[in-house]
Amino acid sequence: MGRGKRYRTGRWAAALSIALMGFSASGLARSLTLNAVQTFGTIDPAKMTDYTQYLAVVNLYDDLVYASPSGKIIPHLASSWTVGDGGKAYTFKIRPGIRFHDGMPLTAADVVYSMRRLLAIDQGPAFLWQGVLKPSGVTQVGSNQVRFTLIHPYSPFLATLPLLFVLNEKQLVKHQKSGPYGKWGDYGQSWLLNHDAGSGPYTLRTFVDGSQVTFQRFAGYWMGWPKGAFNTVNVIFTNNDSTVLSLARTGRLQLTSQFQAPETYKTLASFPNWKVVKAPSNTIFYLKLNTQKPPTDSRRVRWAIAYAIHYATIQHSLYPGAAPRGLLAPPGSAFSNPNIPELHQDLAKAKAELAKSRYAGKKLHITLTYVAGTAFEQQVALLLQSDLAKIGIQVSIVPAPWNRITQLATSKSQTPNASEVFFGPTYPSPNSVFYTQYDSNAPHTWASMAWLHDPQVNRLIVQAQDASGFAQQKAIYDKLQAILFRLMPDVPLVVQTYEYGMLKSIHGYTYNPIQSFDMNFHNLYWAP
Amino acid sequence: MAEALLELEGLRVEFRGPRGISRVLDGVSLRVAAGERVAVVGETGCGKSLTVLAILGLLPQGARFRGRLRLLGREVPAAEWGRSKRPLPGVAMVFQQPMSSLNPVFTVGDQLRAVARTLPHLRALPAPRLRARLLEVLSAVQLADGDRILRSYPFQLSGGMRQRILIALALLKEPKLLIADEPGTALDVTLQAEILGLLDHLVRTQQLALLHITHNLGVARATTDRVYVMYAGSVVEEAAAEQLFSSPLHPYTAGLMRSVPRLDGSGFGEGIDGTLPSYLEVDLGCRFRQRCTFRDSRCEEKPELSSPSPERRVACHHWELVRAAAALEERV
Amino acid sequence: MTAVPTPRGARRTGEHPGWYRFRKNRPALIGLGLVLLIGLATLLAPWIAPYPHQIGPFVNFSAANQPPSWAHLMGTDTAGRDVLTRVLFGYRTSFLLMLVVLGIGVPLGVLLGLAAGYFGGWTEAILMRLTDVFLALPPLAVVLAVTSALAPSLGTAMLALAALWWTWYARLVHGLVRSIKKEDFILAARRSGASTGHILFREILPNIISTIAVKITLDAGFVILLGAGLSFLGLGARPPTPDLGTMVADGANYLPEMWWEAIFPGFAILVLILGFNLLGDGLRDYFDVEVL
Amino acid sequence: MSSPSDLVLSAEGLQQSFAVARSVAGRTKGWLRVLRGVSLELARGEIFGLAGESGSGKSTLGRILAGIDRPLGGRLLLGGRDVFGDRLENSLLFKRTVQMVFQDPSSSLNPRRTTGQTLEVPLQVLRLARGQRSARVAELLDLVELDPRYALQYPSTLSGGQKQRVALARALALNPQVLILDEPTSALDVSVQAKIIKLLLRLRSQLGLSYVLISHDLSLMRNVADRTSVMYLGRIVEAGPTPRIFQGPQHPYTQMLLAAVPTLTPDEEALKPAKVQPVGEIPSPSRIPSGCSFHPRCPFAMPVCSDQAPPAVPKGEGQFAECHLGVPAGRA
Amino acid sequence: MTYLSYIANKLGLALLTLFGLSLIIFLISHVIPGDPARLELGPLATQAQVLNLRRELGLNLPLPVQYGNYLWGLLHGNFGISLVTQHNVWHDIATRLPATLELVLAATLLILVIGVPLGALAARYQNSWIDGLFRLLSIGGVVTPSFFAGILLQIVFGYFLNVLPVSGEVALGVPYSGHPTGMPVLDGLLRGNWPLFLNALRHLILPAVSLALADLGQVARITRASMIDVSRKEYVRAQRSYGLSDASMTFKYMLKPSFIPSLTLLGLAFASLLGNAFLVELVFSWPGIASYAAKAILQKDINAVMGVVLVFGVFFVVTNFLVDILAGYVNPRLRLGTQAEG
Repeated sequence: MGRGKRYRTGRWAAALSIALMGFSASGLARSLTLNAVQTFGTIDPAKMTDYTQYLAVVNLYDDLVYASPSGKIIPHLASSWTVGDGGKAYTFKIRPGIRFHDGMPLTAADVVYSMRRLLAIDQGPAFLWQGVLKPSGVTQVGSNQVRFTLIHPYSPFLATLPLLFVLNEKQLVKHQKSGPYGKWGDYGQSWLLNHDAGSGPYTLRTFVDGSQVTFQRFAGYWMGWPKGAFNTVNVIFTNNDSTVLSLARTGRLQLTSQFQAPETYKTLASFPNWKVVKAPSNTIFYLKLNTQKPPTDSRRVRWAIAYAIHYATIQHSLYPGAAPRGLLAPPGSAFSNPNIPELHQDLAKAKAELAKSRYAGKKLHITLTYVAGTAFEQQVALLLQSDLAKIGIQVSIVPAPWNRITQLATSKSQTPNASEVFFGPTYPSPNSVFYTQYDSNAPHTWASMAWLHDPQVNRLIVQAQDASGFAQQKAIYDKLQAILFRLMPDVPLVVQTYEYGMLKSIHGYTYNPIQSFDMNFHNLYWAP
Repeated sequence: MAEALLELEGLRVEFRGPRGISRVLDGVSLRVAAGERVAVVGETGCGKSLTVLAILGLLPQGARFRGRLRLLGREVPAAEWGRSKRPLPGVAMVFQQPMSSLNPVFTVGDQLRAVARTLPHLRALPAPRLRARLLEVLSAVQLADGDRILRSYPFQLSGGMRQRILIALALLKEPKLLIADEPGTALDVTLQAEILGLLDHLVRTQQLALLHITHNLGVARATTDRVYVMYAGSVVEEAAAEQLFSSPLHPYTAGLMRSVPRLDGSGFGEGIDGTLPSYLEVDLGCRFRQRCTFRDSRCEEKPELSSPSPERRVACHHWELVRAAAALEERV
Repeated sequence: MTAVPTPRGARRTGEHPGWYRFRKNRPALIGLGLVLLIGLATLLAPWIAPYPHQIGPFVNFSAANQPPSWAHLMGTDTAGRDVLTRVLFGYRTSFLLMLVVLGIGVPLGVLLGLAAGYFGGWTEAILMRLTDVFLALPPLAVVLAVTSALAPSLGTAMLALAALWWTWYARLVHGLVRSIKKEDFILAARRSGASTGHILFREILPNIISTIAVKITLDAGFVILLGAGLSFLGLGARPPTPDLGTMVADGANYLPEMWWEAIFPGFAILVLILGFNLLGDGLRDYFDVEVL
Repeated sequence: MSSPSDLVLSAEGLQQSFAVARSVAGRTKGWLRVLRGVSLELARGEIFGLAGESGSGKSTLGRILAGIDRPLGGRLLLGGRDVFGDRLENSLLFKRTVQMVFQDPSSSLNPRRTTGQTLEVPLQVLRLARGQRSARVAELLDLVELDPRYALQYPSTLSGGQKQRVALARALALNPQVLILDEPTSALDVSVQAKIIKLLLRLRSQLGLSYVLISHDLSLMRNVADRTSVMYLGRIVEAGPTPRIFQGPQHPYTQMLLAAVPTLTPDEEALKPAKVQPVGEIPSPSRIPSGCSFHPRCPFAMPVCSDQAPPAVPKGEGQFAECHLGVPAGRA
Repeated sequence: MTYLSYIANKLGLALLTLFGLSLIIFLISHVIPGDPARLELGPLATQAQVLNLRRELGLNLPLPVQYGNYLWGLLHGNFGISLVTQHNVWHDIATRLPATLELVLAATLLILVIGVPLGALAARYQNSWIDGLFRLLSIGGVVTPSFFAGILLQIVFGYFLNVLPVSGEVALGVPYSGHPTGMPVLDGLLRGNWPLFLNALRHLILPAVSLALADLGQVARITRASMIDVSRKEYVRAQRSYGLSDASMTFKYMLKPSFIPSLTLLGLAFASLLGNAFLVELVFSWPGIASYAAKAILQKDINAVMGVVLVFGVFFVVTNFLVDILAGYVNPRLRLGTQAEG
């Protein structure tokens, strides 16, 4: 069947089906439907861990400070702040006149409550402040100020604060049930399973188990609203590209997730009223190599792997994006070391490295995991398998669900030789990249699947945390990057480019370096 | 001879199977006069049941048949019997297995009414009158407590009651000819005797003709006026009951009668050697000859039905010899 | 005077009547043909597949997603591999699954079923309750649970399926044995002094073997079907080993544009199952046995 | 009565019941009382006839006599030993003394085993060498008048009569003294039945066997059995030498049975009791009538019959009947 | 045996089966070497946090104690907390079950309404072209993997013809509250909300057909086979000879006795219906319990897995219990109790 004919029938039938379903064109204009590839596990700011959870929270709540597209920390609920006591005391002034969704005013007490709650529940982003901040260090100063007194100076602290969202204390106290937190009961956790207690741009309208979620515009939002803002936003769940295409084609979807297959974006771009918006991110797609497990415990084997990979295929066809330089993205970032080169395939060098390694002449076999069901990760795995076969390394591919990978990552012996993993800074500071991934004192998570244990690296990371001033930090990070490049614990494969398919009439998309903060619906508006 | 109610002429039935064509009925002719009681006897596999199935239009799929059927002097077209699955007017069947001939998941009343609704004279009756009619039929087959029986499922009734219901189902039609295939064979002798008595009573009081299929010579003798003996797909002998049982003319009939143990303790004969020939083999001679003590070269040619006396027929080249041998035996 | 009778049914020259009956059953013949053809193609895959070298660690992204052509009769997949080649080798995975599952499940089930049916008592009670419980579990769900519990691989899936499968045979054989052990010939054999082993394996087993054979043939298709479902859910063979269910799952992402990537492997599964089903139905008619 | 040395098998007061309904908890709520105290004695070389309708318990009795089922009460004695009490029913000794021939030869032969294989099973028990076994198989086939070639045939290629001969050969393989024959010919045509009966009679004199012949066919019984017992609802209600039973039946049930027998000649007709007409059906063994269990069907029933079970009344020459009619006044 | 004791008997067996079921499910779920605590806390949590939570969840107790706790919880309607959604599993299941139920019921309806008469018709016209066509269709249904059937239907009706929706339960533009039954088709009907009803119905068609196909073919085949079997029975020959019409023979007097084996099969088919629901729900993004379960299994959400498989098992056992009762009703011998025959 020819393409033209198919689309003709398609259009005719679409018109019919819309008529049958009683869709009104005007109803579509002010509501937005997008797809997500996983459901909302939780919408509690003290528990959020993944991109959908961040997406919900950033729309339902406001954070103390916000990050600009370049990663600069800018005022939000806090109108200004001061740092004192040798970098240990941070005092924030809360903007007046902000109201929660239930109409109550947002005060400094709510901020104190929110941070203490977060630390007490000790899940989600709480790890950021472990060993840095105790609940007792969170105090109200005067009527409209909050002070955080750190255990020791910690330069990335400000950069971590966009992850502190403010909850409505009175509302939660009203709805709290008994629990392990004394007078705070369960800190309102059970109520927050399907309610919100925020001041953010959107309120929760329907939340059926995280699988049917509708957000409703909060008319009294303190930042006001642009013309053409969306009244309701529906999030539907599918990771099936053909479903996404079908929904888009029939006008039932206006915005896609950033996780569609390259083929899907190509097809979407060919639709007359659709566009594909791209934004380079600071997230890198790595091949993480377990430096504690043979044979990837050999630096030369790791380099052999790094030389064997055909990066161009990945960066141009499998997962289009920029070539990374070293381990800190994006290349244009202020802290990036300009002397570190891009990696290219060089089989001769790869074989040479292998020959010099202590495993020379042996039959090498490594395991490789990737997130099951992710089409391009599978293709990358196949590519790696075929590339490494060329230098005599046999690869067995083990697709695993993401949760399985995170679990394997907590044990040195269970972590596979190689894992395909995305990592982006959780907060806009190089510390987020280096400490989380390469400091052997950091909690062992999927981010640190390299299991790097290098005293020099550890030392430099701490030095940078304590350092004050850009130049000093920059010098330390340059050195760190050079060392890490030589050690090659992770092979950076490609810098992720966010890609969203959306209707041409949707505007206002703004990149943000933190998780899914770019999906703050407040930025989006409709303009035909 | 009385007016012929049913006339079957030259019925041939064939099946095509993996090893070739088997001709299971080879020119069977039967005649039943009004009010007459006729038996067809023969052993397993002789084709007596198939003959009845053909008349009733119940031949199995894959059967091919040829022959003429006249009912009440009217020629029945081939499309209306054999495999037509449509019942012939005026003919009703009493089935032989009281345990399996009633639908197990419907009540007796249900099944009687289903049949009544197919009959022109009952179809239009209003429910209460139909019910009265059903009770009447049940009492005709000597079933008291008709109300309870109408409400009962077959498994709730005894074998004798079920056999009576099968007769009632046939009687509903108010037939002229009742065809009974081994009635009571599955029952005990005392019950069988009762059922045969009932049939006899019905035939006499309602002026029915009866075509009785049985393998039991004694039953045939007790209930009928005239008997056809079948062997290997053909009628080999036909006679009035008394004549047949006092002097059989076909060696098969004679051998069969000698095989039956007698109540007087006079012992019994040798039986008949051998087995039924295969229907697959094309045989131009007498089909009984391999088992026959009288066989000679003439038997290589198929014997036609000959008439030693009016109303009597036998298909044997040696019937006179058989009669003489029997007479000799009698004298000894 | 008694002539020695010719035994009836002595072998005649010409066709065996059993084969004649089977031959008349055209669907069964088609089924047999399909199974033999696919089995042969699977065995000969390294020689008849157009690109056998693409089975190992091979990618060619420049040739990815090509529609069917003379060079690639079923097109190529997202990694540029020939779909026809992968389908042919994918059948190996299906056959392996079937052989392992039935190879373990059937003998086990038959033995337990024989024991339960013949001895009755506690053996029977426990075994039959157990099969009831197993029957209440959707096999797909259980296998999914077990495999993801142990290791999401084909091997675990096979073992889990085999661990479920014996129950069906135990149940079937149990029923058959229960009815057959009441037959007079079993009684007669016992009265003539036959041992239990003799009765189980010489008297009973030959009488139920045809039913078991029919069940196996029908099950072969069913096991492959379930296996395809499992690999569709992501519990298939590890890449790059070709697996038909996985191919459908991967290809389904690119519907309808790159239809060949899901449709051909899907039909490949379908045709093989069809073959086993037609054959099984034919055998069922042929042996005239009842199998659910 | 036979002298003790002639006695091969005897039974005393055999009782058998089967549970019919169970409650959820597995408790039995109803019983079928199939045998209610049956005693008999079988002498060497004797044919002991057991007559009765279905449901009378005669087959159950046969299975107990053959050691297949254990009775709930009573004893089976073999050479002075209590078979079930001493757990002898599965011993080689018992199997070499008593064997059984079943009613339906089609189901008593394994369709998947050849005649030879079937016959070899008992021979293996005797630990005969392979060569001896095949010789013995040929011998057994010869004994039942079958060609040795049949050893290679499967049952499906045999006729009913041939199958029953094979079953008989199997029963004879262990050289037993007693055969329990459960309706051995009722699945066969009369012409074949005669041959089988002749064979059985020949074997008895040739091998000195004793038979327990179970049959519902009184005409057969009359011609074969030395002694005849008539069973009704689990009891022997009349027994005696065969000629006496048939010429002077004392029990109304025996008379009713005789009256129901279909016959071929007027001579036989004359032997049937004229006073008793067959009526009613045998009740279920789960609801056995009180007193004399036959009283609901008995044309001579008296008030006492529904109250008291009648004693066995001797009628001379070893004949007795359980009936109040024959009880001298004052004893009831 | 009376009908009542027949039912009681079946009920006893069903309860016994359920007990065994709970044991097996528990054992399977506890050989899972995954760590639910890690899962709950998210990928960046520390080991200390994980150990704490393990203690809280009782995962460090001996297995028999854990089973006891589990059974005790079940009896109190407590299936535990889903580690992924943080809800009580029972709540998760209850909100998703209606969608699956809707799908399964629709499939069952299709099987009954199409499969049984189709089988009857095929038996009636045995060996004719109708029969041939039927056999082709039913074997096609049996041999097509349900997920593949779903994909094919999506392509044909969703993409090429574009006449039916290919994912979800109701379109987004259609307001739906999930009340009172949680099944939009039924709710639309009950409330007279025709746009909702029509919309949900259109969404239901493709998944229900994909799900029904296999068992529809199977039930049709069994019905055909048992009809043919019944047609050879003496009583059918008898009833035919009385002149009962073809239609009443086919659809009444033969169908009812042959319905009993089909009914039993239908009960058994429930296991495969529920199993195939896994695949079909994934293909059609159906918001039901099976896709929840598939996800839970992959994420080693122990409580959720146990809950779902148990609910499926209970579902199956209850259905078969009902089937048994229905079979008892259809079969008067079971309903009225057998009389002891001699």
